[in-house]
Amino acid sequence: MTDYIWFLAKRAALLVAVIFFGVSAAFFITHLSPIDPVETALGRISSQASFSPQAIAEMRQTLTELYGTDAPVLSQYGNFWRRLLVGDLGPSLIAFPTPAMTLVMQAMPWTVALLVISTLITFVLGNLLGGLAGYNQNNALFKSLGMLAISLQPIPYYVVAFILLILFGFVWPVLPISGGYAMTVTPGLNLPFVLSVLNHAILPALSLVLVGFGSWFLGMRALVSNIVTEDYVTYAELAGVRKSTIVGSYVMRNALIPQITGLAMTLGTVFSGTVITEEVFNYPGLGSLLIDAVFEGDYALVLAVSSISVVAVAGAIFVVDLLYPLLDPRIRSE
Amino acid sequence: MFTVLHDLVRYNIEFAIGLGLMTAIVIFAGLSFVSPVDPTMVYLAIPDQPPSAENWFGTNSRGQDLFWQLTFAFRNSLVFGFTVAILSRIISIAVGLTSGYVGGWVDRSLMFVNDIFVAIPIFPVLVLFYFVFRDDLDSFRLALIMACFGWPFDARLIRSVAMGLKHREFTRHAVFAGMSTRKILFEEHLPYVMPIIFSTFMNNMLWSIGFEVTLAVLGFTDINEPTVGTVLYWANSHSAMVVGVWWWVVIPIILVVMTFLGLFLLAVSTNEYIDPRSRLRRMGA
Amino acid sequence: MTDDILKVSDLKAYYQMNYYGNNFEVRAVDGIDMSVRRGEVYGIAGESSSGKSSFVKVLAAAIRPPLRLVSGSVRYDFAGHPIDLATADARDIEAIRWKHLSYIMQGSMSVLNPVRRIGRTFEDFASRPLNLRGRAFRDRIVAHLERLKLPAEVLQAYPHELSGGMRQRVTIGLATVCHPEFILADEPTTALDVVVQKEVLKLLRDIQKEMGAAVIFVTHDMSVHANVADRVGIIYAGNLVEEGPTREMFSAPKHPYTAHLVASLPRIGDTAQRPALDGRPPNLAKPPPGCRFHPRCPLAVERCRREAPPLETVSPDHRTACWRWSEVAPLVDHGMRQEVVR
Amino acid sequence: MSTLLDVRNVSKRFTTGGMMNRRSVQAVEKAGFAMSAEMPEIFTIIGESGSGKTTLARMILGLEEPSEGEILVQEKRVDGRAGRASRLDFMANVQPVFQNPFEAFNPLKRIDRYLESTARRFLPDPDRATIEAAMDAALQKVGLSLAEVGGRFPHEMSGGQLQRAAIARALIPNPRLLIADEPVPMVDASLRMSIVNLLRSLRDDYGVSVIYITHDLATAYYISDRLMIMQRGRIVEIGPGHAVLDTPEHPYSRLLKAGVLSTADAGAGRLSIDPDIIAAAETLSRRPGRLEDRDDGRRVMVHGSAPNAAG
Repeated sequence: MTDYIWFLAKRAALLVAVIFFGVSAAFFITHLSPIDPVETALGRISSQASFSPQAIAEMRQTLTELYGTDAPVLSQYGNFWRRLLVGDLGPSLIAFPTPAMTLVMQAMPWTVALLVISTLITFVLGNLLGGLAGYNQNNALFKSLGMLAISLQPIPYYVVAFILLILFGFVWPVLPISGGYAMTVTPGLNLPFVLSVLNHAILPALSLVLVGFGSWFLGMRALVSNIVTEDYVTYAELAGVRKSTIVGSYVMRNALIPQITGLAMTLGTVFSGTVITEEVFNYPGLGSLLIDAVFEGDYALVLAVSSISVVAVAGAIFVVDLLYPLLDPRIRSE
Repeated sequence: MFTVLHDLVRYNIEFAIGLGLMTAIVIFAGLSFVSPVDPTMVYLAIPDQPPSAENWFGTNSRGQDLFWQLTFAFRNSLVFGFTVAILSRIISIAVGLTSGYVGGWVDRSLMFVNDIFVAIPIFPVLVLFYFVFRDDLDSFRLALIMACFGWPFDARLIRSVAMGLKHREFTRHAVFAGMSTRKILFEEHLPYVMPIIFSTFMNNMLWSIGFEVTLAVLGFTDINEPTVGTVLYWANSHSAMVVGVWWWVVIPIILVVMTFLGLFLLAVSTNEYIDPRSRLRRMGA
Repeated sequence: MTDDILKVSDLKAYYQMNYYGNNFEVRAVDGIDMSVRRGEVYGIAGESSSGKSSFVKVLAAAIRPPLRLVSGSVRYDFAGHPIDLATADARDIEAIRWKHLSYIMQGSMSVLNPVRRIGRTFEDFASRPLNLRGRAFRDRIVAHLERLKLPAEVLQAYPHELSGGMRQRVTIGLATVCHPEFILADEPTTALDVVVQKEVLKLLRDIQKEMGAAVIFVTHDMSVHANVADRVGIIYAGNLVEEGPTREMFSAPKHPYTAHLVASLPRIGDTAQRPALDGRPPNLAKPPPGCRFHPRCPLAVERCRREAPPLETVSPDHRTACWRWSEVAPLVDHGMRQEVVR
Repeated sequence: MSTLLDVRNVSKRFTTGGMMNRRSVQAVEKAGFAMSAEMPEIFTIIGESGSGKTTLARMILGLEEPSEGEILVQEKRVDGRAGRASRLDFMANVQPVFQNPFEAFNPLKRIDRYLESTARRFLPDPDRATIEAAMDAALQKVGLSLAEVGGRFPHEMSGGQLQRAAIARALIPNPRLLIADEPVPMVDASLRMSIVNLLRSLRDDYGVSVIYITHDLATAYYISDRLMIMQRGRIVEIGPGHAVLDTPEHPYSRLLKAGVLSTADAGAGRLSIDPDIIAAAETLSRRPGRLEDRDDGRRVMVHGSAPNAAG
């Protein structure tokens, strides 16, 4: 038990370190940018109406205080952390004066839901079929599935999403290819809205599942075809242990341990994929928000989205890591 | 060397297909050196012409011949992927072998850094860099940045092999034969790490070209440099599919898929072949 | 029902290797004839890559590619369940596993599922053949463990939580809990320290006597055979080269290879120079013609290079495959002062 | 009389785990013995797994740093972290042979590579001819020749040849001391005697001292001049080989001897070990003790009588 606590402490230290370095990197990279948020904001505001030079000077004063850009970089950095901890990263430009954090929090559930659902489907499907394919290596059906996985695995997220867009947008337009829900429904807990959300989520989720499936399938197949030659599997087979028990509790169970580590290690990549997919399908998540923010030069929003992405991915990895010792009794006594 | 290639082509169908695909793509990219047109010039040809005997891959809405345009695009993308793969291999070999052989606190701190790099999502970071560099984010700078993120998985793999090798008896014999650490790492241990380097090289090229495509399509790179990504970017921005210039999108995607499949198959099959265990078995041990 | 529980005739099992066009056959088991009696411990000795492990795989019906049964028969005569592994189908083989025929595999660490508690493994292995479930099953297992001097708590443990000796006793427990008539034990004590090894061997021997099971006990270690086997068979390069009662094998070997194996065991209290055997076992992909031992044999003559000697009976229960067996003498005095008891 | 090797009160503790769940394992506890430079001998260290015999060997080779005490080779302190020149100096005197002959050489490289590297590094005047002469001479000592070994890969040779080639490699610098950590492949009886006999001839014909580490009492008896028995990191008995093994005094030594499978009564199936010896060896392993001299030259660990003396 103390070992589990020790394991927890180590992972928690890593979590803190990742958040610290990731968020700091985001801060300093954005500060390398030649864009001055105050001037950009001013330009945007003054383009909509004409102001007297005095009014502009006042606004500049207010905005400078708001963004804190007159302080030296290090004290800005300190302020940034202080404000991040209370969830305030200043106003966004896209929807001035809505705080950037509010926009992030609005977009977050869409991304999290898409990510969690597609990752779960991919992980379960890929590992289950990959495991069975590894165990039944001469089965024609699994062999052709393997070929499919090999051809799907290397294709980048963007290309798959794009192909789906072409297929369902132009060739066979049966599924919505843009947005998170139809314009005709009222957001809220009502059936038409929920159905619309699910309908709109199919293509983005499908593209994530298609890309992810291959690597889980191939990884699990390779693992299982190694594990079936392990002595404990051979021994159980020679003892006439039921086939379902062997496949489930001997083969898959042991192969799952490295796969869980793999899940933690790939979450960062999967998140990147989600972001890209969202842009293709114009899905109202963090990805679309980030890309809009970059195009608009929305300094605060870019920083908010990247910081929160780092925190969210690190947190998710932490959670997955915690599963690992529950699956592997050996780690508890190492 | 030739017998190895011959063996692989003859007895490993995956390698044969992968090699075939990649040879075709590399020859295609190589044609850019004899191209009669400058890829950066626009409106040199009649726009929106479907594939024909004159323009094999058709022309795009910017009045460029797609065939020659794509030869440049593939050359640039392959060079880009190659650069990222080389640079990140260097980092991962250095980190992996050192971490595994030296061990102790060196290993612990290197792996801590490694874990951090694994956990940081790369796409937002790349977007941040674009935010800073804007259109100055050319292939080479992008390659440098991607190389900084492309090593941690593979360093970990190399480390685990190096750790095993450290405790093999022949390593201790090598130490007592007076070999230097450098000689042990690069002459005794590197051959065992080669299969990993080879197969991850291909995978890394795949990964980096994929990311370049993604970033370029979104417009987050230097869009005036012809790459696979920027070709798709321009097609996208001219709504090629909507206006019916399908070849502008379909042909590059077919070529991209060929490249990716080729690299992937090469990675898988060389990995299996160079693995010291199967290599020993082939030697008849 | 005959006296023999296992009869192997002219058994050949080869590995079919194929590496990038480099095809060859490794003749791991190449014409073995032998039989095992009910209730006896038959020791099989041989060095690494002599083919003894492949032989055990065939006996355990554990033939997997690239290993392939080429010819011969493996007949078990279980009570009410005679079976020939060479011709039986998968269902027949499933029916005898563990109930009649059990197996102790080499390496106690790797044969137990690392993520499964020992208790669950016992359930997986024995619940069906014993036809017991729940409380009754548990009681039966606990009673059996007690006989192996293992506390009931091991059922809650994972394999890595047990010491090497305990793990080995667990595997012996797994192999014996269903009271099989035949147990194949492949190097069951090789990785253990000497004292623990001796204890485990005693346990195995005791439980075997109690159940009256026949055992094939495979190990390279002749001193183990000296202490557990009733009869010993020596395998060299895929052939059975000699078999006989344990005592005679040590005091009066009739094959030069056996004589050498016995001689290479030093003994406390004796520092007389021991001879060493030069050369190496043949490559089973291209075995030498004639007697496979002839390149290393001090007694080899022209005939040995041309003709393979048959296994011939030299005294009751004692067979050897050597043209010059009558000239084989023990290389060292092995401290056996008494007359050989027949 | 000068000493070749002096192990002075050496202890080794290993800490496992990280910062918070540190556990300490006493692998070697106050071990001490010496070997003379004038009289080559085979000194055997006997112990079961976990006895600390391999850790002790690793400390002598400088691969492990003692937690306490020091080890001197020819009056110079063994220090694994010393500079390269001083390590090479050490290696010229002390060379190892390890357990598995099939692992002794990198399977992807030619065997002579290791011999050549050793010769180039340790010979005073390494030109092509002297290197080859030295390689051949070392191989001749173990019953091989450069013609047999040169240009060959490990998989082309038998286990016995490989182990002999490994020993030949170790002999090239003309070391005074060879540390052989379980050099006898247990699986192959046919190799066992050839290696053990070779160690004997190195001592008798070439004046090389050998530390032979094993758990096999029978081969130890066969070749040892002196031996020591270790139990859980402690030396429980040390002295002339035949005296100790003929009449072991410490209960643990007696237990080890009782554990030897005798071939003298083959087929009789005598496998019982007196449970009293097992119990005695077990309880004493936890009690403090000190080594006492005996008339026949051995030293035996004696323990206090109070069972709870350890506190």
